[in-house]
Amino acid sequence: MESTKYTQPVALSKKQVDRKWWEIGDFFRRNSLWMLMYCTGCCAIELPPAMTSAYDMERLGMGPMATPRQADVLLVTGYLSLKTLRRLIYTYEQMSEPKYVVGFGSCTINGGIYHDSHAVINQLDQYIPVDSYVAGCMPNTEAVMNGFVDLIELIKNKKANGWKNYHTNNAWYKKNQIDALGEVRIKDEFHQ
Amino acid sequence: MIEILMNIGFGLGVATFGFVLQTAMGGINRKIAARLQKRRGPKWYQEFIDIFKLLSKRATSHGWIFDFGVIMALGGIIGTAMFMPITSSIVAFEGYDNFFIFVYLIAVGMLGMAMSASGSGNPLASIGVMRALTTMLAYEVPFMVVVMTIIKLTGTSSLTGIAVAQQTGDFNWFMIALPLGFIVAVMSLMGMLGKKPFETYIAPAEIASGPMVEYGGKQLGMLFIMHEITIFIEVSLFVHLFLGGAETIIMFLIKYFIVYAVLNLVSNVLGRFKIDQVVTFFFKWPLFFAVVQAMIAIHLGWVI
Amino acid sequence: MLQFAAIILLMLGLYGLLTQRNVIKIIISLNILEIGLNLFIISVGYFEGGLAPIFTSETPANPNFVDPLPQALVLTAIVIGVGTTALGLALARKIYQKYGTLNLDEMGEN
Amino acid sequence: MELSIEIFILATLAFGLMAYVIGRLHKQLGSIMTILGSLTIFGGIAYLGFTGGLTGETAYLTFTQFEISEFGLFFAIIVSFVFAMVSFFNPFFIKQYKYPALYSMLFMFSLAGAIGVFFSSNLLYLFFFFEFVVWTSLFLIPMGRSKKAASWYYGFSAAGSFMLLFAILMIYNANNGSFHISGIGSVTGTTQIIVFIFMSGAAFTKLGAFPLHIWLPKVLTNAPDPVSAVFSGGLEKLGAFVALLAIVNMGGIGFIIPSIDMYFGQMIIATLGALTIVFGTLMAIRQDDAKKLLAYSSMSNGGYILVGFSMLTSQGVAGGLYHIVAHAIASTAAFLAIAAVARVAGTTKMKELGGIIHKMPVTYMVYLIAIISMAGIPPMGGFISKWMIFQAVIDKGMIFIAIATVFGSIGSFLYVFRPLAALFLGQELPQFKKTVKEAPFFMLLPMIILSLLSVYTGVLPGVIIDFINKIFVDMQLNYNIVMNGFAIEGYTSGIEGVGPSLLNPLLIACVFGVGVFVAFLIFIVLKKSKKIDLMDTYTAGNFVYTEEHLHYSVDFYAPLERLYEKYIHIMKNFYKSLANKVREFGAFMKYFFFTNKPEITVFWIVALMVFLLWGDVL
Amino acid sequence: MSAILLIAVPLLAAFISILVKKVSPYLLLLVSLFALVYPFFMDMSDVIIGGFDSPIGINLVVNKFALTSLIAVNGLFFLVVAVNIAQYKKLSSILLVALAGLNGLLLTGDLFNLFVFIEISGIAAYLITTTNKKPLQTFNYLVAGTVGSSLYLLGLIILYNMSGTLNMADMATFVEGNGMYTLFPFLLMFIGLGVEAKLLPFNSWVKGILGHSNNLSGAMIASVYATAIALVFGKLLAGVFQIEGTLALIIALVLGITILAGEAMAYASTKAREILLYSSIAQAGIVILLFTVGLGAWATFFAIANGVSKFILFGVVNRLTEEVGSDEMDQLKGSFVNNKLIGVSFTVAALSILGLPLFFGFVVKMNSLIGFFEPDFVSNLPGGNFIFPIIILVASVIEGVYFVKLLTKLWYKDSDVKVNFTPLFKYVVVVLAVALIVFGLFQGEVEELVASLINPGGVFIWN
Repeated sequence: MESTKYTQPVALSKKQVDRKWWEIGDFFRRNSLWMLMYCTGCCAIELPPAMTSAYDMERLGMGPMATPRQADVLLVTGYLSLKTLRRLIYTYEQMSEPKYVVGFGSCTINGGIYHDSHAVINQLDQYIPVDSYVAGCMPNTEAVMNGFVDLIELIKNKKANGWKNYHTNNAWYKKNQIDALGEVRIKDEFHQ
Repeated sequence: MIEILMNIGFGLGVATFGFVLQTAMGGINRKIAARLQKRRGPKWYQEFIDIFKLLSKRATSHGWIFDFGVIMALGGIIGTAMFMPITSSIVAFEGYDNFFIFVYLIAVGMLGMAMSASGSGNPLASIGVMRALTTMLAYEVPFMVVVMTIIKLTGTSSLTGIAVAQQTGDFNWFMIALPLGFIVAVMSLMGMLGKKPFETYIAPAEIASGPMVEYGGKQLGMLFIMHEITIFIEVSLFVHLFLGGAETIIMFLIKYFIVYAVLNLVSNVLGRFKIDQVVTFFFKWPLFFAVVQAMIAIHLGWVI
Repeated sequence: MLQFAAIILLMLGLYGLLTQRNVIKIIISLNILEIGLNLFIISVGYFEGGLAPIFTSETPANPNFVDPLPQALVLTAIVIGVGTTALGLALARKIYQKYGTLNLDEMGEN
Repeated sequence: MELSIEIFILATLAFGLMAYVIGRLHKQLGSIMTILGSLTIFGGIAYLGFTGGLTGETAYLTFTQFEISEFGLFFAIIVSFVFAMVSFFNPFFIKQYKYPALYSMLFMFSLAGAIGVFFSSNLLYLFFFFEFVVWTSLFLIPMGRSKKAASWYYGFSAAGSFMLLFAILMIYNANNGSFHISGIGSVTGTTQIIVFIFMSGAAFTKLGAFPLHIWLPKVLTNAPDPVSAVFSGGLEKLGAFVALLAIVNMGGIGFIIPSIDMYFGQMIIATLGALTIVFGTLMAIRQDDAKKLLAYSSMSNGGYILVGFSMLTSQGVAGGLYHIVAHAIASTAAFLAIAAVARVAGTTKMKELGGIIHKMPVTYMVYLIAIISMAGIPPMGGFISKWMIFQAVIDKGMIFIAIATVFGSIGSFLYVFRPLAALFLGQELPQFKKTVKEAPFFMLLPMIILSLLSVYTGVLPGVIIDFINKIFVDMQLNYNIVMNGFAIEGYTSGIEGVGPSLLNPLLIACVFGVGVFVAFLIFIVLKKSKKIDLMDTYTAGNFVYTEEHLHYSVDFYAPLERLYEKYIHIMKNFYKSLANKVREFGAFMKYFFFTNKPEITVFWIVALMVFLLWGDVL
Repeated sequence: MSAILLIAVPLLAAFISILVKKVSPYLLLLVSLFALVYPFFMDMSDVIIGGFDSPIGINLVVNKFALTSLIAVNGLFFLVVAVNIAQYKKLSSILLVALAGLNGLLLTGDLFNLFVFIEISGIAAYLITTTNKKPLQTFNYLVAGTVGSSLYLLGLIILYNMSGTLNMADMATFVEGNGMYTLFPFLLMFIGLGVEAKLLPFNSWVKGILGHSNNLSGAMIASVYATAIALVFGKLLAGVFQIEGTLALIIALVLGITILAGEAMAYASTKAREILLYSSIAQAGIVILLFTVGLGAWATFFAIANGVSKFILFGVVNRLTEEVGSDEMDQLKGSFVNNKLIGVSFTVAALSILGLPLFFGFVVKMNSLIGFFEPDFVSNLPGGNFIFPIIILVASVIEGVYFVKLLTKLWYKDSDVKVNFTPLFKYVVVVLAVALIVFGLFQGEVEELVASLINPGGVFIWN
């Protein structure tokens, strides 16, 4: 039982003050997660039920936004062909920090039913940092909502710092991307 | 000098009051809309969270004009809001709340946003700005004709004057006194607020939310604040002009809520116009009714 | 009577000028016009039974002379007529040299 | 100290000749002479005007008389100021002209003519200077892009000035042989109506108002850049001056329309002014060439001045006069900014330009302040004049004029924004990265002065309002604008207990400043945003590397332009067909009378004789 | 020192020059200089010829109007001759005859004598136009001229038959009384002189002559002859003619159509010389209009100003056409770029015709227009006082447009053609341009000159 006597607040250092601000920021960030309407694969069909009256994603503060600049969370729904991966990486880099990625379905975890196909990448995590996964080949809506709640929890416990990893070990990510795609920003894709 | 500073402080208070009021109203109305769709809907203070989340994020900027435009936009709108009378007695600058100041200072906000949107280098933003300006050209003309009739009848162009004229019984509420004008004003107000039928300039599907394409963290947050205060100005302008202003703050809040809620409900049900339809819509029936109303009210003197 | 003849000649000259296409014929009709005009000038001063305006030995005391002035005028008019006709004919020769024809319609350039 | 205005006119002419002589030796020096000349003239007139040192007696130009009237001084100061500011641009543009020395001379001559017009009290010599300005400015135009513009200009200005001459001669006839300027007021009956029609015709041509506006866009687009600035800022004010004489000085014309208690003549002028605004705005919105767009904008602002004057109330006329000041400053600044861009970028076509702001930020700021004033947005002068004109129009209860003025003011926001977005902002096109650089100091100086003045007239209207009140007193009009403190008292309705609507521009500017400061605070407190290149924009995942694809400037207002695309050439075709009719009439007469057949003459002689004799003898 | 010398000396010189070919150009120069200088100090009394007093005999009227017109015409004549003498040596005797004819025209007070001088100067004019190497056009001119003068003679004789006198002053008093009868003869005389004065229905010869003019004939016909005929015709119109009824209607129609059609035709043509000739038709129409309406004093100076400007315009254009080969506006474009002095004086002349300020044309046009608006002015032509000023103003708008088109083409296009003018021509043209400006500036002095032509009652003194 700490004493309830009023104690003079100790002057906090600059770093601590920033920490405090960041925590307050986390509270806002986790209660208003704007998702980027970027449906790559078939799991995207799960999103409308999450938005409508049964599960209502909006009560978590989540809503669709048009452009990566405005969005916080990138929902990668389904398999990722090489061409889409280029677009995904380009869009991911355009999002404003702190940003989070939620991988939908088994295709992002281990390639799912297309694991042996030449056109699809198996592990999304190697190319962009993923914060929370939602398992299932076409995950159920509860699973999707659960994925979102997990993400909110992660933010709360300050573990959702995939975007920091992207900065710290950027070289590793870039190497994987180059191995898979040749080069991300191609000049003249359609006339090769 | 102190008295002016007091007034400016009071004005800032009005502006923040407007922001807080409108953001809360926004949240409540999102909840009402959700309840209509049988879902729980967001927390009533969701709009606050959204704005503060945006302000906490690390944004990107496309050059000094991109930032200067946003500052000018928000500054202009805060300046306009400081003039807004809450009730006929609570007003920051006694006697200076002229109607034309609101119409033109909103244009400053619009100019600031347009400038920074064009400065962002994204063609979608320029198209969005173009649509915003053409829509403004469309909805402004009928609204001004109706307001002109009001000014001609009441004899003054200051908002408190008009509100007092309606309160003290010279005229009953212009909502009743000028029925046609009221309908036209509602349509123009929906255009001003950028509600659903006239939402072509921030159409998420067509032009990826128009001018706001390139805005990230704090710029987008500031634009959201500006958007909220603009709605506050426009709705309270409508309240003072057509619903006879308010003696007490509670009356003001009730009227404010009714107007905003009704508008929201109407807009939730409607689809979105094409830009060509918006440009010509206001010059057809609304302008016709506005002119007819003006003729009747001014030249024939039939005011209910 | 003389005046009517003069006026007819004048009309004839004008008619000639209106209709003729040949340069020489135009010059001739111009002359007819001038002759008509000169006759008219003479006829102005003449009246029945007038004496020629020359003082001779047996001119009566107050002789009713024919008016001498128009006759003087006619002299100069005739001389001028001659001058213009001469110039017209010289031009006609020049036109023939240049266009090879005297008919106005065949000359082509306006 | 006392100086006669005649000295100034002769001095300007002398400066012109000196500029010519020096110009023949060295182009630059010649044009610098124009700067010195116009500055001294402006300084002299402004200083002596305010201290009352100007006198009207004539020692050399004895054939005419001058009279220092307040409104003459008002116009003279504005026009000479515009000339002085634009003359700063001459040295930088002189190299492009075919006859540089002649350019400098005619530049000064047109200033002399303009001053002469404003101060001469003898109407015939008012016309003398009016025509003098026409032909001196006529030879400035062909030095620009096209030669045809000059004949259009002369055709319309000659028609206008000859209408003015006919009106003056009618006054001369009515006042049995006196040319004094006060004669305008004392004309009555049908001559008054004829004089009113012809004088407003002259004002319409000079201002480029609706029915007679075809020359304005042609001339202002094709004239060299400084000349079009002088035209729209200065020489158009001649039209405003004649409009002031015709509409305001002559008082109400025709019967009074009871419902809006306006004179019928003034009602027609107001409707034509409103049509000018609407037509100018519609045409300006769809222009691709920035100079043509500004030409149409000065046409539409001319419409505002006409609407203001024809209200015949203190608010209206004061609004018109204030608008002359605000428009002169704003449109000159805008033209100079576009000229600065054209000098470096070579073209003013918005299709070919983009992203000039990165290399020319100061020019951008000048243009921004100019368009804020032109669009009538608060902190600048344009707002106050438009506010007054609105008050006057509403006070009269004229609905359709109000619609036109509202459409004009919002429309002006649209079309002034188009060059801002298409020319200055947007992607920086590669070809301009190297060639475009900021204008030199001596070009920026006048532009900055104009912008500061634009802000000054917007925030502290006191000085100009007093000047306007002095003009009302001088023209014996019983109008007055009441100023309490820094606020202008607007429209005072008859209803008791309701105070006049106040406008305190200083307060608006402060509040606007406070608002911007608060926004700036919010901006600074938050985290600094990462600077990224313009090309790194959201393109829905596609990789775009060419700037042209990301720059939106062609057909900027496509939805609006599509509405009235088919009707834009009506007026131009009308005048073209008029000109063709004259040519056909001439060709017909030539064909009919001048064939090389001698009998044509003889035929006509006979025909006339028959015609005469028909009645009497035959 | 009587005025008769002005006619006698040129005639004498003409005969001598035929005998002695070599000396004729210098004789021509000398005599034309004499004709220019002599009027300044000859005595101002009327000259009786042949001993018979004025109503019977022929007399020469010498007054202010005659003096001004003599100086003007002889001055222009001397300039034309001086500039072109080198090129047209063999025409000197004809030119001397022309000089005698013109002086006779301006001086004579007798109507038949006027017919004789019209014929003399006419024949001289036909001979001068033969230098255009266009015999057909000259032939047309001859036919038109002869028909015109014969009709003038016919009208004259009818008048003589009625009034019994040929003297102008006497005729004027006779006509005062019974104006009704004199309509037909006046029409005939109007047509007769109208042919020479280039009024519309009768001037089909003008296009042929001036359209293909060269340095001498262009300047001579367009400026010297035009001024002389205009002044004489004006003298008759102002003094002798009594215009009312259908004659007034015909004259009003003829003059109105001439002015407007002249400008329209000039606007419709693309050849430089054609523009100038149609413009001079219109100017002639305006001058005759001013005389008929009774504003004789300013009409004189209008004619003189027009003569001087036409001299410069036609001189320059003919010289350019001679060098360039064709007078199409597009061929001539840019020709002032490399000879600026000629260009400036051409522009001054053109602007003076338009009636723009600072030039003599402005003073003249404004005062003539003011004449129409004098409070006590009554126009004897139908259509009230204000129809003709409107016609003049509309005409000058059209005129302005095509002159500006011509000027911008000549100044602002760049061309390779290199035209050089003789220094004498350059000197003469610049002097005339300066004269136009000087007269334009000093309006006071011009007004005094004009006042001398009007008697206190404001009526134009013609005899």
